[in-house]
Amino acid sequence: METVYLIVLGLLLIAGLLSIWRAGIGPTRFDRILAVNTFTSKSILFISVYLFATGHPEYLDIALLYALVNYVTSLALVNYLNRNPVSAND
Amino acid sequence: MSFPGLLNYWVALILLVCGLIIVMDSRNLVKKLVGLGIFQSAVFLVFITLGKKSDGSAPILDASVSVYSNPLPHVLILTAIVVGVATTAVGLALVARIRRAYGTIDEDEIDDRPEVEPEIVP
Amino acid sequence: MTEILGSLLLLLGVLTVLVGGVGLFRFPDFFCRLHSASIVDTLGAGLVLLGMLVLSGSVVIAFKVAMIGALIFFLSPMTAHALARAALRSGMHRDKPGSGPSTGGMK
Amino acid sequence: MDSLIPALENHLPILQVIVPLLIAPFCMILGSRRLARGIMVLTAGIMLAITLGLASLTLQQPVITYDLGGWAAPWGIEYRVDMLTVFILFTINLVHMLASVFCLGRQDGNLGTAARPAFYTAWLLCIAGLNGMVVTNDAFNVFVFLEISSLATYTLISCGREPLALLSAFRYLVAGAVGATFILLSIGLLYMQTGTLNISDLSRVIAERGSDRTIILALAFFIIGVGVKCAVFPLHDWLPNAYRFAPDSVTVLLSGTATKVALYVLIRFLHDLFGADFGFAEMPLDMVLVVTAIFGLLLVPFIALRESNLKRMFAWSSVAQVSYIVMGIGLGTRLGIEAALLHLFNHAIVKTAIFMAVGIIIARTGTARIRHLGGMAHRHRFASCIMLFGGLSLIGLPGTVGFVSKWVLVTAVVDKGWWWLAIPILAGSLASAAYVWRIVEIMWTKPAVLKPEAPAARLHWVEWLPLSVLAGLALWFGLNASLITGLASSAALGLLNPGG
Amino acid sequence: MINVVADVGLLCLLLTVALAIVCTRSPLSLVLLSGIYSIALCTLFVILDAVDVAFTEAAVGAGISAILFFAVIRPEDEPVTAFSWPSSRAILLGLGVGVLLLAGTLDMPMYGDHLAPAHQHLALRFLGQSFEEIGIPNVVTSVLASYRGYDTLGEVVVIFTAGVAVLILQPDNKKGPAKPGDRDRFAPELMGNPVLKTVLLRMIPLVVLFGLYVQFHGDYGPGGGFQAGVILGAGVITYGLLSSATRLKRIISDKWVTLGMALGVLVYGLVGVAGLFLGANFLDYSVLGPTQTAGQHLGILLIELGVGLTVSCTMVSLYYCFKQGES
Repeated sequence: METVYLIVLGLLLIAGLLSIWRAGIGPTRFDRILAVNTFTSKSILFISVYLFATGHPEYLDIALLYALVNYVTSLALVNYLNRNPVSAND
Repeated sequence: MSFPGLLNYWVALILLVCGLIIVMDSRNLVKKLVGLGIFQSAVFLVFITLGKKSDGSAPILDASVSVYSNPLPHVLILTAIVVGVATTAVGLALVARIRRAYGTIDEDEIDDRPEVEPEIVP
Repeated sequence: MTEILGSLLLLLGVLTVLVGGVGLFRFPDFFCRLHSASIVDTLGAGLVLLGMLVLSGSVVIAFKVAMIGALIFFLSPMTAHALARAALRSGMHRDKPGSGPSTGGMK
Repeated sequence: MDSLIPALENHLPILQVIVPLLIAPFCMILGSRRLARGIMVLTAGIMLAITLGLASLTLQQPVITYDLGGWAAPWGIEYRVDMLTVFILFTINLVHMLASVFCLGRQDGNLGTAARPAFYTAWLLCIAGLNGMVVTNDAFNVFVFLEISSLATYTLISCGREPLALLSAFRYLVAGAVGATFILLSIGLLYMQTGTLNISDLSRVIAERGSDRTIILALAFFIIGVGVKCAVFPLHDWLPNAYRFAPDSVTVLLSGTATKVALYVLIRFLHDLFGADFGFAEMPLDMVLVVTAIFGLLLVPFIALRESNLKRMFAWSSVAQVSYIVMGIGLGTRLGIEAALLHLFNHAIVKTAIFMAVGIIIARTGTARIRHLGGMAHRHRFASCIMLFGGLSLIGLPGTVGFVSKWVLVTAVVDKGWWWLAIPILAGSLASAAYVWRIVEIMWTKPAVLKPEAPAARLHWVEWLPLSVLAGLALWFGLNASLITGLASSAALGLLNPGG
Repeated sequence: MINVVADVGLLCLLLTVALAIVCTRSPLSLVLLSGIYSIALCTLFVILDAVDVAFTEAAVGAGISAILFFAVIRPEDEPVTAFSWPSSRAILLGLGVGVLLLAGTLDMPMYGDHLAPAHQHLALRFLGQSFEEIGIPNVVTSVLASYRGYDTLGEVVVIFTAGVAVLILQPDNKKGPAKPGDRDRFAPELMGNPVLKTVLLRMIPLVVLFGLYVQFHGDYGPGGGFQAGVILGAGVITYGLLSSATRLKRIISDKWVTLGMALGVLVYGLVGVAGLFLGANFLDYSVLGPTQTAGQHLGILLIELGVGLTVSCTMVSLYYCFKQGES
């Protein structure tokens, strides 16, 4: 069972690295925003799987909190983009 | 657990240096504040790493758990995170006012303006 | 039995997330990446959380996992929609179909 | 309820901090500016009374400890008041009392957004943070109250009239936050090697287990962190602009309290926490501190000479005077500490008086440029005389209070055997004589540059009362310095052999 | 084994994001990267068993810092070159400091070492006797609220000071309640966006409910006043982001928010002063109830309420001030 958790965590880390790559390189700012969103959902999975792996599922509140509050960043972002509709060729 | 030995502290050290470089080098006020945040997070990492016991669990008393990690660094870091947020909030409020006063948040453009001094004609 | 099913679901979910990640990395244009990142990711997250649902012992844990799953299920497509709408409004159009990965859409 | 009053007596250490801390939110809730100003002055009075009460307590019982939350010392947070603490508390609360009276007179726009009572909340929070840093005996508690006073200080500075006040407040925020984080890191490293946070407990454990590279690193981080807060020479570049662009009443408050408390924390940590033998015997700490002090003494006055703005010039002189105090600390001997404390007290009084006088002149002429100061002495006799007297005591002319502390510093230097240090001290005094003489010459001899403004408004009582109190104190201590030197030596004695 | 892999992996993630931040110059990507940085840091805290700290870092990183940063940056700050290597002078100085520090780390105890001096002194008592003395399973909350309760009072005052600072720095300080006429010029038409409206309007009660759960769950699991305050603040601000700050002001006016900020500090202080009047030292909760643990329970509950009140009101006040500054 532990090897499964190990594989899952490792792959999640790699996926996280990919989204950081896109966040860093992303030509337009929308790619960076997309990368942030995907990194957040990967980290929610990572925390949940890690807590399951170490046998303490009662601390899942953190993952629940992230799932809840994650939209606030995107909302503030979309608000910022609507307020400044400069074309996307930053 | 000899492998990760001092790795956490070395990574915290690199983050500290990154934060210091950003704070000293960047001319954009917002980037200075982000650098300050990274600088502080390096210190948080040092605190939390020294509290960790190998295969210990979170310091919440539970019948099934025997080894607990040290709760004191967590208390100190809770305070330090809140202090960091408060400093960032005040810094951003200042940046907003600087932008309103100077129209820019880049330090070079601000420095070029001559110091405004109320001239009293003799 | 549940362990095998759980780990199977976990692995499947993680592979889906990985596929989404690679898609995010390789696709030429923002709107393609949007597809891979939001839809495939949500499916991957759903599968992983389903696997954890199977593996979770008590009901409270299962409820928490279900809550996380429901939240991700509703919120991440919504965020992707809001992003796509903002991108469209900011003039991100696919004018040159099929162009190379680096020149997709407006830079 | 009468049983309550005597009970308050043994709660004095905590009341010193809690009174301003809990009254500050009231200023904001009440919403009227006039009421908030009244509350500010009233609180300043109460705090001074509490300090005098603490002073009388420490005469009977040398060390007063107070366990917060009822938990015993190393586990809970402990307050510790001894002669040194009372000495510093008296300095900052006296300056705060006079600065808050002076602040009443600042109804002009120069306070920027002070129209709202929130300014006075920030004012009280700043002084509450400073008091909290002085009284506490817990390393992390020093950091928390350092942050409270720092955040309040950044706000007060940004209330200045000119837009550059915002930028100088921002630069001070970044420097202060980096300094505070260095202090936090040094506390973390100390906790990592000792497992405790209480200062006296820390010094016991460090003495037991001896020093290793991490504790040396913690000492280095701590000195850099507090050095930024004290504006010691190489880490000082936030101070001149911060004092220059801050509102006059804020400059008056900060010049007398902020750097002084940081210097006290330096003394307290070097001697109580790291222990004099570790700091000064094993590590070449005394050489490091003395060398930075020498650079500060000699270089800064020349920068002050070329300064075009009066407030910034005196801010530069603050940086120079801090170097004298750091040299006193650097000697590491009892006499050195006594000289540092004396200079700390004298500089607090004199510099506050000078900035008040400058504030009065700015309020009337609207400008602080030295070029415009021609013939100012004849228009504002009282303020110019105070500034002259303050300048002379900065130089350390015999008969003034500055001379007393410089004399004790020279004896301390000779007593330690580094007689050659007396040369930079005298050179520093001569250099400060240069920039004071430049001001005096312009104000007294040069023809009037500014149009005589409306009939010179008579000094309001809020302005001349605190000024004359400070001048009186400086004069009295200058002439018979027995009381203040006695206080300083017993404070230094209390520090080096606690309970002795 | 899992702990080590996760720890090392996350450290690498953290380093890559930090390097990315050092090199990027455009403020928007800086803010986004610092968002990723705080998420990676929070996950790392979970790995290092710091569950409460991860909670706070998550709530603050995802909840507040984004809103504050986006209220300050503008598209015209976007530099021409997106990346730039820091000046060699800064790098040299940084590396110099780094080498000095490296020497300091050689005497530090190893990762996870049970015999490290940090665990021998104070921690033994907190872990050992905190359940009999205070009766709360979450040792972090008992140390935070009771043993070192005075630090937390200082912390609440720091948050209050930040709220006051931003109030003072508000450009035009008209304090009256939002007049119906003054339509928020930047009313984003999010309300027009049916998807966001339907989903998020139903989310707000869920977020507030979760905030209250965290507020009162602080004794038994990760949570407490700060995290609850931030979550409640984020929930309320969501409505502001959805509709507009002026509409939110009509529901929760400036005056009440400022009052709440000050009241939270007073609640905390008065719980301490109550201990004074009952003859114990400041912030000693044992005298508040019949037995010591009952008193501690009551004391901790009250101060957590004070903390939650101040933090949530400060968050909303920050949002108002930054929105005010913008329009």
